[in-house]
Amino acid sequence: MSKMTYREAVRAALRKALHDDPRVFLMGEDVGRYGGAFAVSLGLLGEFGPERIRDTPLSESTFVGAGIGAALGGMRPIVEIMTINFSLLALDQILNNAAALRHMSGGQLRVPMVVRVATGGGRQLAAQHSHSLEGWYAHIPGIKVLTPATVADAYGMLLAALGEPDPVFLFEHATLYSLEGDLAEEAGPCDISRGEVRRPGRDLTLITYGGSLGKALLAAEQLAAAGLEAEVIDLRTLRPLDAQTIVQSVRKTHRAVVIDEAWRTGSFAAEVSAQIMENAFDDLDAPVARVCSEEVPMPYAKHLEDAALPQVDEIVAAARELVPRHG
Amino acid sequence: MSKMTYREAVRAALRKALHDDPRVFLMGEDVGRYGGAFAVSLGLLGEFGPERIRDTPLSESTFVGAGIGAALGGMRPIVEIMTINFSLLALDQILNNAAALRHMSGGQLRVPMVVRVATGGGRQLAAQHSHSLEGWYAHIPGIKVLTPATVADAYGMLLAALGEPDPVFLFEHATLYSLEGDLAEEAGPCDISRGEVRRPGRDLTLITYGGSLGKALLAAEQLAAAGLEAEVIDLRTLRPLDAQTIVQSVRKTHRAVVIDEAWRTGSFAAEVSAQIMENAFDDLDAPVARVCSEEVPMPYAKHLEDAALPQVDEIVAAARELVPRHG
Amino acid sequence: MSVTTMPERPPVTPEHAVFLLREMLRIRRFEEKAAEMYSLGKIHGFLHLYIGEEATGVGSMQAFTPDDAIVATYREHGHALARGMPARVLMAEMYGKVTGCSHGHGGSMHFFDTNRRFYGGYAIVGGGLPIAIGLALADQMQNRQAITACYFGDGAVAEGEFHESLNLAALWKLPVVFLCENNLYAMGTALERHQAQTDISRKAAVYGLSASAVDGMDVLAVEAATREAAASVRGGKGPYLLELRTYRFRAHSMADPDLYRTKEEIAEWKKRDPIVLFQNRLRESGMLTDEIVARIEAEVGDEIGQAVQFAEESPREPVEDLLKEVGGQNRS
Amino acid sequence: MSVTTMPERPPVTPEHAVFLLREMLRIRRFEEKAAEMYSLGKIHGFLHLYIGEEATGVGSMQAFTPDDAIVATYREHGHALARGMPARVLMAEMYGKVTGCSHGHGGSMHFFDTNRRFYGGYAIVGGGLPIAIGLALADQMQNRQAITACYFGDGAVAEGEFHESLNLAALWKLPVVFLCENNLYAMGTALERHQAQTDISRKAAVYGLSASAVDGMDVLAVEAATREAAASVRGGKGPYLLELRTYRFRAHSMADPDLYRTKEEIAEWKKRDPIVLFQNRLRESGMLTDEIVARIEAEVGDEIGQAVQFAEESPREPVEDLLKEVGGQNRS
Ligand SMILES: Cc1ncc(C[n+]2csc(CCOP(=O)(O)OP(=O)(O)O)c2C)c(N)n1
Ligand SMILES: Cc1ncc(C[n+]2csc(CCOP(=O)(O)OP(=O)(O)O)c2C)c(N)n1
Ligand SMILES: [Mg+2]
Ligand SMILES: [Mg+2]
Repeated sequence: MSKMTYREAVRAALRKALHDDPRVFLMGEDVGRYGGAFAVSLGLLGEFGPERIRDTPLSESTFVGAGIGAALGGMRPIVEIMTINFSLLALDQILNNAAALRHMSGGQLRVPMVVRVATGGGRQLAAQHSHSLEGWYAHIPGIKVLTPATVADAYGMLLAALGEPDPVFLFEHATLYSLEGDLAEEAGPCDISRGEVRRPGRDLTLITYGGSLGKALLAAEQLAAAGLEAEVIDLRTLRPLDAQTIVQSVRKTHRAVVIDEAWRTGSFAAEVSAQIMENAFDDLDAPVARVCSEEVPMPYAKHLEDAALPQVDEIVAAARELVPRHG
Repeated sequence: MSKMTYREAVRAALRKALHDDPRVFLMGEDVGRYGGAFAVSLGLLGEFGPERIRDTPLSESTFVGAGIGAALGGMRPIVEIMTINFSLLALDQILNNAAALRHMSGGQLRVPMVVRVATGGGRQLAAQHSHSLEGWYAHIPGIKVLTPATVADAYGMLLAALGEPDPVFLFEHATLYSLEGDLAEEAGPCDISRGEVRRPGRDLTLITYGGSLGKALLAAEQLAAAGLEAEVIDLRTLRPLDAQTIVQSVRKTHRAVVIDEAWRTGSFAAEVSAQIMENAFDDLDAPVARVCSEEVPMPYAKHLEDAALPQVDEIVAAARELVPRHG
Repeated sequence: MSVTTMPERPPVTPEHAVFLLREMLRIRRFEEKAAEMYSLGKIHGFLHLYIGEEATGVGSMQAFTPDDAIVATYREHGHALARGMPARVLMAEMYGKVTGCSHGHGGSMHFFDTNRRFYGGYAIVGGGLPIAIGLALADQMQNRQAITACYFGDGAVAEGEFHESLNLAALWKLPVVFLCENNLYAMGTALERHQAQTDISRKAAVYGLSASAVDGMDVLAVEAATREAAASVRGGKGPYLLELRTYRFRAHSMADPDLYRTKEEIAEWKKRDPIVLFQNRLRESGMLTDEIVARIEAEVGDEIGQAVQFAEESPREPVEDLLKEVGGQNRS
Repeated sequence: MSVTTMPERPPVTPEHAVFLLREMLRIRRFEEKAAEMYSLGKIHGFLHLYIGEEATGVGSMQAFTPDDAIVATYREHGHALARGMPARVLMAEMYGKVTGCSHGHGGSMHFFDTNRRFYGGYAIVGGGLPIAIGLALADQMQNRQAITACYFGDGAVAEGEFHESLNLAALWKLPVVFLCENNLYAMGTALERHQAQTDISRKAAVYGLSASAVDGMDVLAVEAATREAAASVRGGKGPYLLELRTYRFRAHSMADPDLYRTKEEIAEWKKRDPIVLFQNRLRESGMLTDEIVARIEAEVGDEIGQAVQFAEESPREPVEDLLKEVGGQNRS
């Protein structure tokens, strides 16, 4: 076991991948000399050189497309899109090429590309720099969408992603980079096919992922103090979604709150709610609730941003509202 | 009343808007000399000249951004994005500027821009030309999202959109352009704040929009033949969603099927399902079902495309599966 | 139409001349048949014909080896045939059959053949350029000698990806030949209404790329110019932009009523039909006789007849396989 | 650094000279204060300082009338001040107060002021260019004489929107002055590592635009060059690309450890501090005395002190108003 930050865990995984496989390279804006906008790749340029740690011009569509082409050509590119806010500029390449090529070519082409993207709000970066759009990516057939929420997953998911034959997107919530946690010495690629119960409970289920996991765990603590035992599920992988873990929990608790930093309408939380409806309707004692962001371009001022984002007390309130019904 | 096609209705509304308001102009790829990829604007160049019917180069991000700027500058641009498949190239301008500017500027800026986009599959155009992504747009605070499904709405919604002070997106399903219908002589802008019951019923509710409305109505006919009276709701406006019309119907029928041409996971149908969960849980006698597209990049071959898209018989089957439970 | 570079008309052996003619005829006849089958309802979706542009695809393709990679657009029947893909797998693809080169998943716009490094078939205008960049990068990083040929139209030049891709290719000295098939129209929009500056090959200068333009109706000139471009790239001089000046004789697609061009303009260009021009030249030089033409036509006719028969008789992919080739699923 | 165009050093009145100096000092002192307040935790989010680049914003802004429209980037404190926005509404904005120019919704990156036709404040690199195109189009279609000034950095030149926007502006002869503030870095990426061809003003040629480059450390040269560019645009000669060659003295943002530049390089550029250069020149020509400098500094200090006090004392927007200015809601 060693203690490290989420940032260091991603860097350690990058380093291991670059070391173990000559086909792996990292490409993106400021991943080299600058060391990455979040200092994730700091030092890697010196270690692996500019061939494998490639600074690109500001041209998201083209360097993501180049990642696709490089994957087709036998490389194992790790493309960093600095933040999800800029990823829209590359979305055409992602949807129409990365995700589609395998099927569209009758199975001839495979695109083993890994894309790392910082996501989320909460840092007072205002309307153009605070998006949580990973739910959109989870809509796209042909790719996997991972949302590491712990130090161990930051490491293990990146390595697992590199073992996949098709494109994998990792959304790293920017507020997590300084999170500390443990990484086992023998850690390697982890299972990316399953959600995980991060805290067991019996009275209701809190379902979330990524940057909101911490809030959900805090809410669970507060609920516990009030005598309500919340089970907390970290979805981990949004696509393909592990509905089984969710359903198992809801079968037990009969109540669920989904927490998602995306705007409420059309959030991934809606998908989770719909799947519970479809797979566990008869087990529900109350309607599944959602705690999401308010439907507003993210404001800069702290008090407004706080009001816009899901907060621990809202999760607690939503949970308490569910339970009295049959409590 | 006059009979006309959906295409002609859109054209008539364009003509009226261009005639009535000198600030209105149409801009997009091939809207002029070519007459529009779907012949919607055929003839308008001759009538209104190249200043107001503007062919643009292939540069989606820039001509949509130019529409935003023109709206800021006092014009009333109607921007045509030839199809939703190309709209991803402009999505950054849409999300980060069109939708955000008003709030981000503290209310100083308004963007009265109308964007028309052809959407949907069903014409054997394969993976890059068959998307149904309007659900993504419905996720974006700051804009309205309309999905005219009838000749009257094709006309009235465009005119209503031009009366709005903020950006409005109209998604026109490409298979509808040749649909025939009636338009009242005195037709003008229509109400865009409400969904509409297109067929009353008591046993269950079929909820849909745009290109799938026809399928839902056909399914309702088949169900009626089998003794089940389905109410059919046309959502009309995806954002802001008229939950009330949905809830009212479900209170009556206690069962619902949502039909949406989007891929199932993360579809707008999930949002509808979640809202029913939240607002009518106690009225439900069965879980809300979804009939969506299969999660595959759209295949070209007819039998595969048919298998991928929602079909009337699937709607019928989903409906019948719901009712026996309490039937 | 001014052409800035016209390499000396190169010497050509009779065998090669006949080969080039046959290749162009294969495309012409294949597409005439495709159009016919479209009218008969055997082929659906979009069908973009290359008729009139055969010299650009056939001439240029001679410069690329089997190790090189090819990236094309939705108007790629000609490139696929010139790359050596059999007519039958293309016809079957357009019929939506499992024997098609993309199992019927792609149709006319999405031909693929990894064995021939034919990487498709992109229908989002400009979308193939970044892919080509990446393929070239992979070759470069793996120290392979291969280069990448990236075909696109004049309309793509307006898209941001053109700019981004040329910059990146030049910056990283990637082995790419950018081949712009300038047929003077992007759908119904004439070049001078979509480009502020219509001389496409001159755009290379801002990226520090080598560039030239060639008469795309002259198959030998195209071949020579492309060989020069490819040699420059193979020689390590960085990417190259080659503008092939041509014209499509048919409408943009089967759905296009072609209202934006005059009959006269089209007729004028048809006088420069690349197949007719080349046949005449070969006849003049004595390399071609009526017998040879008849033989080629017969052989080509056979190939295409067999392609249709193959397509007709081929099975469709079973619906049960619908999700088989979708990426990102959990493996069990 | 070679500068391709250097207009004759224009004559300047003492009043105007002092005005320019004061404007540059306002920016410098405002930003020094902002940085201080950032360290004190009064300002959050991203803060991109313009220090070192004051001559480009101040010099160029002189060429634009109140009727003209301005589009800028996230590094827009200087442009906002030079456009005449009071320091206090900017400081209040960065404090997140409702008295801020954007009600505290935008922060440092999103200043707006419609009364001054200051259209912001765009934080997606390249994203402001299409907006500028549209503003100019609106002016053109409404037969207004106004022109649009569009500021962006060297990094934006690599983005597709740069290419698309220049093409469209040139094609439609839109009244836009594109002002590229080339500070040689896009975050940590040096110009020569993001542009295959580093002479930005030369890129205009592909679009048939007029263009020039100017020493961005010389406020009078910038003013003269921008007046020339603006006059060309006003004269109906179509859009113009002006490259302003400058350097930022501080890191990209407060979060940037600035590891990618050498201390020597920064020190070398600081010798060309636009404020010091201009002060020295004015002193040499007898237009400036220590008393005048002291007076300006005092006045500027007052303005900024008051701005901070205003920001400190201003109220925040009530949380109840969170959704008030969100577009697309149903009106009741
Ligand atoms: C991004 C994008 N926008 C619009 C279209 C619709 N479209 C298909 S082909 C075409 C014209 C392309 O012209 P060009 O690049 O010159 O190629 P050509 O068809 O002449 O071979 C257009 C506008 C598209 N496929 N992709
Ligand atoms: C599309 C996009 N990609 C990446 C970023 C992150 N980013 C912010 S500023 C910047 C550098 C921009 O450099 P330049 O245009 O030269 O402006 P400068 O900061 O030097 O004034 C980058 C990469 C962004 N904001 N937008
Ligand atoms: Mg063309
Ligand atoms: Mg810069």
